Parts: sequence; C-alpha cells; structure tokens
Amino acid sequence: MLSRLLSHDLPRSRPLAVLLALLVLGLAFAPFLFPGVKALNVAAKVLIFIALVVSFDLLLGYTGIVSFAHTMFFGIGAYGIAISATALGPTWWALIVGALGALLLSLLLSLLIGLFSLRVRAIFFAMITLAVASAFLTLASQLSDITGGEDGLTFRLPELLSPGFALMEDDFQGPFGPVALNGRFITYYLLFVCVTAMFLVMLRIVNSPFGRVLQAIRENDFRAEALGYRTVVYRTLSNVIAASFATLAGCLLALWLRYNGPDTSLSFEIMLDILLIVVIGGMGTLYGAIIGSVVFLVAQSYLQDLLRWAGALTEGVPLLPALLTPDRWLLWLGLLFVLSVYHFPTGVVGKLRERASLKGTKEGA
Amino acid sequence: MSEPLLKLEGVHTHIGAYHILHGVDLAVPANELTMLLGRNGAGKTTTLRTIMGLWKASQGRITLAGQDITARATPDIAQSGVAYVPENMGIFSDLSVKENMLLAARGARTLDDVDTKRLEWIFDMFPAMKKFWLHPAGKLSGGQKQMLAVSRAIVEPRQLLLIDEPSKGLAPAIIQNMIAAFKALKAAQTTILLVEQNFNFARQLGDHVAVMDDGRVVHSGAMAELAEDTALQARLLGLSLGAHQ
Amino acid sequence: MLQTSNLTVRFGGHVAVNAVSCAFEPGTLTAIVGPNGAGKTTYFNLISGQIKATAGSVTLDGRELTKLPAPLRTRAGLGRAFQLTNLFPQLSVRENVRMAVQARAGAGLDFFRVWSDRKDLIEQADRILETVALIDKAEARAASLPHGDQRKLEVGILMALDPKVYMFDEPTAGMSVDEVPVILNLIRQLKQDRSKTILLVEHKMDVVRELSDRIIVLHNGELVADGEPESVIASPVVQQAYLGVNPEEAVAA
Amino acid sequence: QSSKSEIRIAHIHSKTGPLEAYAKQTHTGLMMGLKYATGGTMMVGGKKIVVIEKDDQGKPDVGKSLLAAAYADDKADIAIGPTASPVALAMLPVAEEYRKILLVEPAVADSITGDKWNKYIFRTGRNSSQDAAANAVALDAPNNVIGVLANDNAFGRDAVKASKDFTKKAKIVHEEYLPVGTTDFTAGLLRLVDKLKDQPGNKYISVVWSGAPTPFAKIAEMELDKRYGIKLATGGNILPAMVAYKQFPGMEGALYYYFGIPKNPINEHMVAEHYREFKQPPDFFTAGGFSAAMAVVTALKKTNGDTNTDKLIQTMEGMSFDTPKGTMTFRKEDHQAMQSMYHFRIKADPAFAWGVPELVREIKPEDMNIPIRNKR
Amino acid sequence: MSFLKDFDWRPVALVPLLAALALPAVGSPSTWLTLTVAGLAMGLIVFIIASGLTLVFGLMDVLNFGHGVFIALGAFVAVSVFGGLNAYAIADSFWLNLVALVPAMLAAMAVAGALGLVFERVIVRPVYGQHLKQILITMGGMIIGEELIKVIWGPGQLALPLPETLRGSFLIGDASIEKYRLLAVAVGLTVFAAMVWTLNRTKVGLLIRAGVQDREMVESLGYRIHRLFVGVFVAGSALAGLGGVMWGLYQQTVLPQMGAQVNVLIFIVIIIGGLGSTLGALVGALLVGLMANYTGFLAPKVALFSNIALMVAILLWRPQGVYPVANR
Ligand SMILES: Nc1ncnc2c1ncn2[C@@H]1O[C@H](COP(=O)(O)OP(=O)(O)OP(=O)(O)O)[C@@H](O)[C@H]1O
Ligand SMILES: Nc1ncnc2c1ncn2[C@@H]1O[C@H](COP(=O)(O)OP(=O)(O)OP(=O)(O)O)[C@@H](O)[C@H]1O
Ligand SMILES: [Mg+2]
Ligand SMILES: [Mg+2]
Repeated sequence: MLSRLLSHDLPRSRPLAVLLALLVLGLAFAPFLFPGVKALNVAAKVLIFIALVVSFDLLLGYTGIVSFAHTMFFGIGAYGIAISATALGPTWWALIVGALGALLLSLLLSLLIGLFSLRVRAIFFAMITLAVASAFLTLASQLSDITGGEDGLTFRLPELLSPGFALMEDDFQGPFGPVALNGRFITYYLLFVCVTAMFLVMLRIVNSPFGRVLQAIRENDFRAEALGYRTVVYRTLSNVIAASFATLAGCLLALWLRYNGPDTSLSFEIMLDILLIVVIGGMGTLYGAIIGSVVFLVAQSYLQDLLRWAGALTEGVPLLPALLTPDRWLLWLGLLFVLSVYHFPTGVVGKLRERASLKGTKEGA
Repeated sequence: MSEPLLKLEGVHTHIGAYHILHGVDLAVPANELTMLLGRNGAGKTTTLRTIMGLWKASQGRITLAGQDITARATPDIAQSGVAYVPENMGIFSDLSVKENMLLAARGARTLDDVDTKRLEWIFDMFPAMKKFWLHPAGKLSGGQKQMLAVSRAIVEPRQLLLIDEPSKGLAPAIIQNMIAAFKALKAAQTTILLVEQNFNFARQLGDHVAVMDDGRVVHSGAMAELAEDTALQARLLGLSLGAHQ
Repeated sequence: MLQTSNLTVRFGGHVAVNAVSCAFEPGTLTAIVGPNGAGKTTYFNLISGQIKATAGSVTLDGRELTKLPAPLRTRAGLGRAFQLTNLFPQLSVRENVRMAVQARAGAGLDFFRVWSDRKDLIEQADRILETVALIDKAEARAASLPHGDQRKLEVGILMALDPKVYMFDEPTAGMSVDEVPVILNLIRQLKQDRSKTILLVEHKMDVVRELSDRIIVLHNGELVADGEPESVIASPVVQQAYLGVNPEEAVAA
Repeated sequence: QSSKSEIRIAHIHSKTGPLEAYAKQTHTGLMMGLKYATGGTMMVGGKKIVVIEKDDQGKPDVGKSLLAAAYADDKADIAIGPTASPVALAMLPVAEEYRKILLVEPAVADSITGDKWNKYIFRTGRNSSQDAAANAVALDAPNNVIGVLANDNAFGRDAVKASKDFTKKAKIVHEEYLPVGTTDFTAGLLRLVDKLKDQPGNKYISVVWSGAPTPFAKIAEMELDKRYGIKLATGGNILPAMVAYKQFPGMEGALYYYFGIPKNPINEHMVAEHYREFKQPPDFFTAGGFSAAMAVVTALKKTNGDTNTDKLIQTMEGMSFDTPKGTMTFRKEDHQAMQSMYHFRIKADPAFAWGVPELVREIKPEDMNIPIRNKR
Repeated sequence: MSFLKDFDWRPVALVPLLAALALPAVGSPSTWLTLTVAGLAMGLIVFIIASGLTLVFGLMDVLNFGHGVFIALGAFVAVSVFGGLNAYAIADSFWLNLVALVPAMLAAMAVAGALGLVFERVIVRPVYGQHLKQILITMGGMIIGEELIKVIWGPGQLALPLPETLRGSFLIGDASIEKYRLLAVAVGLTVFAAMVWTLNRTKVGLLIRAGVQDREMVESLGYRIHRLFVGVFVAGSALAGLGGVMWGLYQQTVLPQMGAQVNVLIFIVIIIGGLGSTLGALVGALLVGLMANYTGFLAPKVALFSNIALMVAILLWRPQGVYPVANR
C-alpha cells in the first residue's frame, strides 16, 4: 500500500528510510514539536521548498534541463495570490482566481520557453533562462501599479487562514510548550497536505513510463528521437509540469507569508538555493528534496545563531572572531556550497543508496 | 628476437570496483609489429589504456625502453615517444581535420613546421584527409574518422604506436593502404602494438601475436605459428576460418 | 516497399548523396557497399530522417515520409542501428532495450502508471537480450560494456523496435570473430520472416556475399551499381574503387 | 505582561546584504544612544534594557518573520528598524497583529507614516517629504530651472513626488528616472542636458539617488557646469558617497546629518565617543540610531519602565526628545518625528577625503510644512 | 588572402550598422557622437571584464559564476594601491598618474591571478566537465570571496577617484568625450590584440578546445592539459582583475557586490559572442555598450531590457552566438 503510494520508488536504503520517516513525522507534527513562531516559519518554508525543489528536480535531475527561470514560475504563483488577494479582497474566490490565473500564465510562458529550448543548445538555454528570469524580475519591480514594485504587496487572507482566527480560545498545551491553534496553525496544515499531495504526484510522474523517457532523453536525446520519442513534446511537457508545480509552490509561499515582493520569490538567490538543495539531497531522486530542504533551510535559518555562539566561544583568538561573526554568515553558507558539492557528489540520497547497494553486493557475495 | 621495447609484467588493473586485468605479461619487441587479439571484453583496450597511463596499474610493472613508466602521467608517456589511437578514435569533432593534425604534431607550432613529405604520404594513403582538410572532423564519415585517428598517430615519427582496432569501418581498399603504411613504419624503426579483430588483417601484418582472455595473456608467440595452426586459432579465437576469407 | 527517389543532400558545396533512386522489397536483404565517405551512412540518415534531404523523396508502402521528423519515421516503421555506437550510456542494458520496447508499445506518454507495472514490456526486453546474448549483463551500465557488447546492444535495440525496415550500419564492426555469427544468425532469422526489408552497410565482403540478395554500390554519393551479389562484386568499379584490387589480380584470384 | 525585570528591544536591520554598511551605523548609534540615555547603566525604571539584534538581510519576507518571532518568541517589548523601506512596509501589519510598537529607523518611504501606517508605528528617521522639503528650501528660488534625476523605484519616485509638492517658485522641467544599478549615466544625463541647456535662469540637475554606482562622478566628467552652466544639487549622504561631492565645491543642498553641523551637547558627546572608539566620525545613520535610542528611553522614563503598549503610545504621541540633531517631536497624527534639516554648501577641504558640507542655515521643523499623509 | 575571403564580416558589420541606425533616431549629431563614443568605450570596458570569462567559460567550458569576485578583488586592490600612491594619482601630470595607475593594474592582475590559482585548485578542479556543480561551487566561491573582501576592506563602498589628468572630457563642438573612456579604449584594444594573438597564433586556443572535448586524448597526445588549464584560468582571473580596475575607475566607487552586479551582463556578452570567441566577445560587448546608450537615451524603460532583447535577437539569428567556436 505504502509502496503503491510511493509508486514503488522506495528509499532503497534502511538509514535513508529511517531518516525520511523522521523528517516527515517531524514536519507533520512540527507545530507541536517545535513551538514558536520562528520554528514554525522554518518548517513552513521547508514544506514550500520541498514542493519547489521537487518540481525543479523533474527538470534538472530527470530531464537534464538546466533552467534558471524556475523562480519565475515560483514568483508568478506568489504574485498570482498576492495580486488577486489585494485586488479582490480576502476571499476564497480571490485565492482560487489568483492560483488559476497564475497557472495559466505559467503554462503559456513555460510552453514558450519549452519550445525555445529546442532551438538552442543546453548552455545557451541556461543562459537565456538566466536572462529571462532577470528580465522578469525587473519587470515585476517596474510594474509597481500591479505588483507593488520593489515594496511588494502585503495582503490579507480569508478569516480562517489569518492569524487572528482562533480555533480554540486557549492555547493547546503540548508537551514542548503551548501551541496556538490559530489561523497560522490551519495554514500550516493546509501547506502540509498540499505539499504531500504534490510530492506523491510527482513521484508517480517520474516513475511512470513518461518519467523514464525523460531520463532517456537526458542521457541521449538523439537516440531517444531515433526510437520514436518526440523529444520536443517530452521536453516541453516536462517544462510545463515543472512550471505548474513551481507556480503552486509559489501560491503556497504567498499564503504563508501574506506578502510577496520581487526579492521574496523571484531573486536569483532563491534559484541558487534550489540548485544547492537539489545537489545536497541528490539529483534525480525526489527524496533528496526533502532532506536537502531540511538541511539547507535549517542551516540558513540558524547559521547566524550558531555563529553568534561560536564567535563568543572564540573571543580573544585573533582573526577568528572577524570570520565567525553572524555578519559573515554568508561566508559559511558559501563554504556549505563548496563542501556539499565536494562531499556529496551524488547527494545525501545517492550516498546512502550507494552504501546500501555496496553492502548488498557484499552480502550477496 | 631483439630486446623488447615495451614490457608488461604481472599488470593488474582495476576500474572502480572491478578487477579487469589479472596479471598481464606482454613483451613487445622493438621495430616489429605485435598483434593483440582476443574476444570482446578480454581486456585488450584496458591493456592499451593502462600502458598509456589512462588507467593506473594497481600491481605489476610496465617498462618502456628499459624505463619504468608504470606510475608516469599520460603526457609523460606520450612525450617519451608513444602514440595512441583509442578505440573510440578520440577525434576532436569541433576542430577541423587540419587542427586535429596540428595538435598531434606536438613539435610543430604551425603546420609549416610539419614534414611535408610525411603529410603527402598520409594524403596518398588516405585521400579523404586532404579532401576534407578544413572540414570539422565531427562531420567526417565513420571510416574517415578512423583514418584521421591513425593519421594523427603517424604525423610525426614515434617509437611506439598503440593502435586499437584501426580497421573497423574501413573499406577493404583503405585497409590495404594501411597495411602498406604499417609495413613502411616498421621499416622506419617504429614499434607497433596493434589490437585487432580482423584476423585476416592481423595475419598479413603481425610479426608477433599475443592473445588475451579474461584479463590475461593466454598465448603469445610468432604470428606465423598461429596463422598455420588452425586448431590453435579455433581454441584461442573461436575462429572457424571457413566462414571468413 | 521502401522507396527513395532522386534522394539528394548537399552539405555546403559537397554533394554527399546524389539523386539516389532505389526500391527495396520486403523479404530481401540489400547490402550497401562503397568506399569510406561514399555516402552510405548519410543515405541511411536521409531515410530515417536524421538529416533533411535537399531534394528527392522517401516513401514507405506508398506513404510519403520525406517531411516527417525522425521519431515519426521510426513510428512509421523505419528502424535504425547506428555505425558509431549510440546508446543511453548511464542506463542499464535492460533499460536501454526496454526504452525501445516501450517506444514501440507507444506507452511513453503514460503519466500515471508506474513503469514496472508494465511487466509485459520488461519481459519483452529480456527476450531480446537473450537473442543478442546479453541477458547476463542486463543490469550493467551500457557504458561499461566492452565495445563488442555495445555493438550487440545496438542491434538488440533495433530488434526491440521491430520495424518494417531494418537498417544496419556495420553491425559487426569491432565485434570479435566468434561473436559475429550471433549477429549474422539474427539477421538470417529476420530474412526468414519474409515481411521485413533489410538494408545492411558492411565492409566485410564475406559477410556481404553470404547474406545479401542484392548489392547496391554507392560511390561519391551516386548509385553506381545494383544487382546480384556475385556480378556486382565482380564488376570493375567495385574491384578497383572499393576493394583496391588490380583487375589482373582479380582475374587471377 | 511587562512586569519582568527586563525591557527587551529588538533591533531588526540589514546586518548583511547591500545595506550592511548603513545598518552597522544604525546599530552603533543605537547602542551609543542607549548608553548615553541611561547614563551608562542600561537600566530604565529599575529594569535592564536588553537589545536583541536580528538580521533581515534586506529581505521583506525575512524581516516580516523576524519581527513576528521577536514579538512572540523573544518577547520583545519594542522593535526598532529596519534599514530598507520595502522591509518596513512588510513589517507594519505585524506590529498591528501583535499590538506592539515598531519604531521605524531609518527607512524613509512616506507611506510608512502615510497610507500604510497603523497606530503602532512611530518613526525617528526622516521621511522622503522631509528630505524633499528641506532640499526645496535650498533650491526653490524663482529663477531656478531644475531637472531631476532619481532612482527608478519607489524611493526615487516618492522623493520626486514630494519635492514637486514643495517646489513652488522654481520650475521643474524634466524628471529622469534611471534604474538602480545603472552603470552608464551618459544617456540619461544627455536627456537632461537636452531639456535644460536652452532654458533661461540658473540650471540645476537635482539628484535623488541611493545605492551604488552613483551618477555624481559622471556629472563631473561631463563638465556640465563649464559647458552649459548646469549645476548639480543633491542632498546629503554617507561619507564615502560624499567623496564625489569634492568635485563640486559650492554645491548647495539640504542634509539630514553631518557630524560637524549640529551644535549641541549630545552631538558633541556622540562625535567624541565615536572618534574615541572607532577613530572616525559618526555618520548619517549613526545619528539615526542614536535618536531612536533617545526616543525609546525618553518614553520609558516617562512610563517608569512600563512597556504596556497602549501606555507607551499615549506617552509617545506628541512627545519631544533630545537627539544629536537637537529636539525632535513625534507628531501626534502620524507619529513621524519632526526634526531639523540642514542647508549646506560644499567646501573642498584637503584635510578630508570627502567634500565637506558647511552649514548655511538650519531648517527648523516649522520651516517645512510636512503634510500628514495617513488616513487616520 | 584567404583569411580575408573566408572571414565572416556580418557580425562585425552589425556594430556600425547599429550606430548608423541610431543616428536618425537620436537626431542631434553631437548627442549621437557623445553617445556612440561613450557606448563604444563602455563596450570596451565591458569587453575587458568579460575577456577573462571568454577564456574560462567559453573555451574551458567552466561555467564560472564566480568570475565576478575577481573583478571586485581587482578593484579593491586598486583602491589600496591608489591609497599608497595617492601623491602620484593626484599629481597634475599624465606620466605621474601612470606611476599610480600601472602598478594598480599590475597588482590587481597579480592578486586576482593568484586567487585564480587557488580558485582553480580548490574549487574548480574537482568539477571539470560537470556544469551544474560548477555553477554551485563557483557561486559558493564567489560568496566566500565577496565576504572575505568585506572582512578585509569593510562592507561599504569605497571611493576610487580617477587620477587627476584622466578627469574631464575632450570637447568636439557640442559633443563631449570623457578622457577616461579613451584610456579604456586603449586598454581594451590592447587586451583584445594580445588575446587574439595568443589564441590564434599559438596552439593554446586549439588545445583548450580539444581539452574540453576529450582531456584524455589531449594528454595522450603528450600535452599537460592540466597545467594549461591552470594557466588559462589564472590568465582569465588576472584579466578579470584588470577589468575590475577599469570598471572601478569608471564608476569611481567600488563595492564588494560589484562583481555580482556585472555577472549577468558579462554572460550576455560572451553568449552573444559565441562562447569562446574573442572577436565575438568584442562584438558582443560593443553591441551591448551601444545599445545601452542608445536605448537609454531614446527610451529609458526599454534600456532595462535592451541587453536581453539584444541577446535573444542575436540567438534567433545565430543560435550559437555570432562566432560559434565550439559545438556546445
Ligand atoms: N569503464 C568501465 N567500467 C567498468 N567496467 C569496464 C569499463 N571499461 C571496461 N570494462 C570492463 O572491462 C572488461 C575489459 O574491457 P575491454 O574494453 O578492455 O575489452 P576489449 O578486449 O577491448 O573488448 P572489445 O574487443 O570489445 O573492445 C570488460 O568486461 C568490460 O566490461
Ligand atoms: N553533417 C555533415 N556535414 C558535412 N559533411 C558531411 C556531413 N555528414 C556527412 N558528411 C560528408 O558526407 C560524406 C559521406 O559520409 P557518410 O558518413 O555517408 O559516408 P559512409 O559512406 O557512411 O562512409 P563510412 O564507410 O566511412 O562510414 C563524407 O565525406 C562526409 O564527410
Ligand atoms: Mg576494446
Ligand atoms: Mg558510414
């Protein structure tokens, strides 16, 4: 049953399975396990990034397309909700209209980009998407009448999802502290359900015959053509599916933040974060998205705290405090980039699976 | 038999987790042509790559003209006078035929520095090289690429040629040219180690022969001997000559 | 029946295939010979759609294919094995063949079933691996196969497509002598199934002589001879331009 | 809820990111100010002041979450910050949700105390209107013809809109908006020159620019003054940015703060302390941070350390407090601190790397008619 | 000469063509001249900062997203050198100014080159041939580099004023030509000539292209491809350092983020140029420079998108850039 749900694409490594189970349970009960606004924010962001990274992995890991325009679709989703909630007010209708509108726009753009990708070669495609993404970012900050420009849009959500809404009068007394059962709590679980569904659907897609063709195209598109697969169609479809998922992830982001601006959903930094998460987790594995998102976002969110602590420890040592201040957290994040590419060439998932298969062959022998 | 120019003693090679060569012993006499035969997967290509330093021998010793080259880097080995024609030909497909040749002529800064007689000789043997001189090498036909790969190895004199299946994909007439060329090279004091599937081709050329199976040399001796002994052929190569020329 | 009429392609100033008109009957094996660079592979490329013709047309059973892109021609029944091995290098041997089986079954656009639920496709792939003697290596990565096995896999993929027209481009090049018969037997079996049209580019004259019903000769992109194997091989153009034999010697042989 | 023995102040600012240098100044100023205001004890009404520093990285979404976390997790009583206007705008509703005070410093956008304002928002920093009004005072003369060059973003457009409101006598003939990050100003300047060069009167290019690269160097290279008699006019800036001013001796404008200008004991103290600690003068944003500290401590002293929000709001509305820039007053209607600005003229002094602004006249709050833009 | 006969003039002709088309649109000839000269000079500065990347990205096929850090580093080194040689920089003699300028350039190139060496060893070496990892790891390197610059020189902007005699403009009628831009033209053309000579007159260019396709084969031919790659990377970084000096002087301020700011711009330039072609990069840079100035004058809103529009248009015309070098 579970195996069916996971499309028979199991973790294939005991430690990996345990790790994944822990993370999923952790996310499922995050409001109770880690009370506090910051912790919940991190957990919600992890969820959103799982959805986003999974969609990108379809493109990168499975189809072998390097695109820098993925945040564009993420941004379209977020702006979709933001703009329609601003224009139509805090109603459910506004959310639906916003999400559908965003999906439609993403569909058109991804079709265009997908078709364009056939004209030019891989690196050129990557660079074009980089340029298009930066143009889109500029456009979003220029159209300030619609998008709020650089200031972005702050908006309200339907009563049920807004922080003011209380499910119960008093806080729920969890084992780790009080948990406010308010609109944020409900929004978190809305996110959790959506992301779980998106993940499972994506898992099914990559394990379908279609997903297999994508992998073949990644390996040798010329050969795939000669077998009778129209790579145009497959690449474009892959682009479209990835874009729609990213758009949905963007919608979720907007629901969670109740704010959206160009830097929040469109910046190149986010694109890099996605790339790094894919690599940390393991390209072309989907499960990597879960591990990568948790590792990266927790690191990103708590690195400054860690450094504050480390800086205090090394006080008096020459030079170190200059490097260990929270102000230089990016230095360490950069180091994380370098080291994770070094040490996890196949990502955490790949590494654990390799180990499992080595053990398997040894036991077999 | 003269002192071998190249000698492999108990060479083992691993590729990743796989153990491919299991103690190869091979002697390649100077100024003669040694054929390396064996069925698919026997380890011929791996042997050549190990000599070239492209895989590292995990055990054993390789000597070239008395010098130990087992641990040397590929460019060093090449610079001591070894040319290599890989199985997949290693054509630089973005570069023109001319540029491919220019790179192979290590001593030359421009093509004016290349011995024109030698070039003419190559053009005679492989007219297509001349015809497509300025074309991107990637656009050549399969056989023409093979010709280019061999041409590169002989554009300058070398003491040792390692050639992996040069005849595949070549038309019979060109094979004849190549046979003549190898004979000429031999006469010009070049030692050749040639991997071949085409036994007919091998028989016309080889002075010596070594047969590999499963990562070892299972037979070595004079070519003439093997060419005569059909039973041995059948045993070593699975060759029933009736089916072939 | 596969037919090319006036098929021509020009690369810059160079005419690689020049107005070749030829028809190939089902149930026959036609060998295509010619010197290196004669245009044999290019001719295949034109038929299977890897490159676009400058002029002329390709028809299969009366259906015009000239304007179709390669994948659609494959679906129309043209199958192709490549001269320079062309596989999915990081996929397993079985997956390489299964991709072809899946293509033939038209299951590529199935999003919501899990691939391994299509047991029939996997079984079919395994049957083909058996026929090309690669079943032992089904799990190996294609890139780690020795050259000869890669050639076999190339042929296996073509078999899996089960097309109306089989185009082999030097299937035995680089294959060891004892393995060659495996491939030749396969081709013979195909011939026995009288419905298949087989085209074979091959430089080994013994193979050509043994298998072919008919030989056509390309030279500088032109069709210069066409006919019974023995008579074509004996013709001076083949003897001189291709085999490089002096006429006197040929008489002596 | 605030009977604890601590007063927790969250300072949320762009410690990292492009505005890092500004944010650092603010924080230095804030800490110096708190120390000064509490006489070095960091205690008010028997309670210890604890500053929690948070880094919004210049990102509105981050700032928003941090503010919520500061109020909820860290139990901050008051928050100060942020550096950038977009971040501030995203934060405003959070203060309202948590019913806690957000003291905005130094984000400038008018809408913070304008249409996006809520009653929990106070601002010690100057707003765009104040900048514009002050500069208008310096530039608004009957015979002046002005072309404006501004950032093509909310900051620039806001500022130009405000300055148009305040320019009554001079004529603004052209507005040129260029994107932040413009690398070649030639084209934009040529457009301005085209519009200005044949105008009668004193011609000015008035620049409202934040971020690097800046257009000042290009204006100097093109020798517009020599060729067309077009002069540059612009407001103050941080010291490294005023290096370019050295090429424009005699240039006039209005600024928010320069360490040599205000004459009062607090400023003297701050300048001396800053020199002592950092071997250099305090800058633009240091003064801002200091003022914010003064505002908070003054209010807390009045409530005797009570951090009850309603009480604080009541206290702060209309409250006057001393700062390095003299006395400021939170206007009751929109909680904007009314403050002096300084009309300056640049002198090239070889002793300083930057162009030194010399005081022409202090522009008192009452000299500027700053409109109330919120919809209270 | 067959070279001239075979040479593809069309992309080069685009530059004068664009300038000619702009004349009627701009109207005033003096404005047009000012814009054109500014655009060409800007193009050459962009070419200098992009030239290193043509080597690294175009020829070596290393997707170096960290190239910008060498640019920033070069600029900051120049600030320090200028600080030390301030007396010469503010002297009223061109030659004395050069005494400050030349060491600043050399020091910037040396420091950037040295960092390039480290960068190649530690960051790039493990990921040759793997584009995705190159992007990430070089991006990581760039972040680290940028932060280290902040540690050393502080997080804020620093002024890098022009040497005295390079300030101001030459006036030709109503048109003005900034003096500094003329210097940029001279330096740019020198860099261009040096690169063309090295890449076309020696085997270096061929070897790099061959090495990218098949390292093993190049080594089998007897070349130490590794040393070559290191050398080229160092050269590319040094050029970026030089570019940083030029760019910093042009802006007269330097910022730790200045490298990241120009990243997309230089990518666009070498993409237009055709990845690895020096001439292509020059053409690309000139087109970008001119386009930015003309659209900036004619329609500032459009200027925001002019680079990207230019790139897309060029790629529709030639999907592999104006002078494709490699089949990538
Ligand atoms: N990269 C690799 N990874 C794993 N195994 C490999 C790799 N390359 C070769 N092998 C294995 O090494 C063995 C020897 O291969 P090799 O290529 O040397 O054979 P060969 O004698 O040259 O065969 P052929 O005649 O087909 O070219 C084979 O079993 C092959 O599967
Ligand atoms: N894409 C192309 N561009 C330019 N020339 C090409 C292209 N493809 C093939 N050619 C040229 O066309 C000619 C025919 O090539 P083709 O590959 O068809 O030869 P072939 O008969 O298959 O030879 P071989 O027996 O060597 O495989 C060759 O001279 C080749 O250089
Ligand atoms: Mg081999
Ligand atoms: Mg061929």
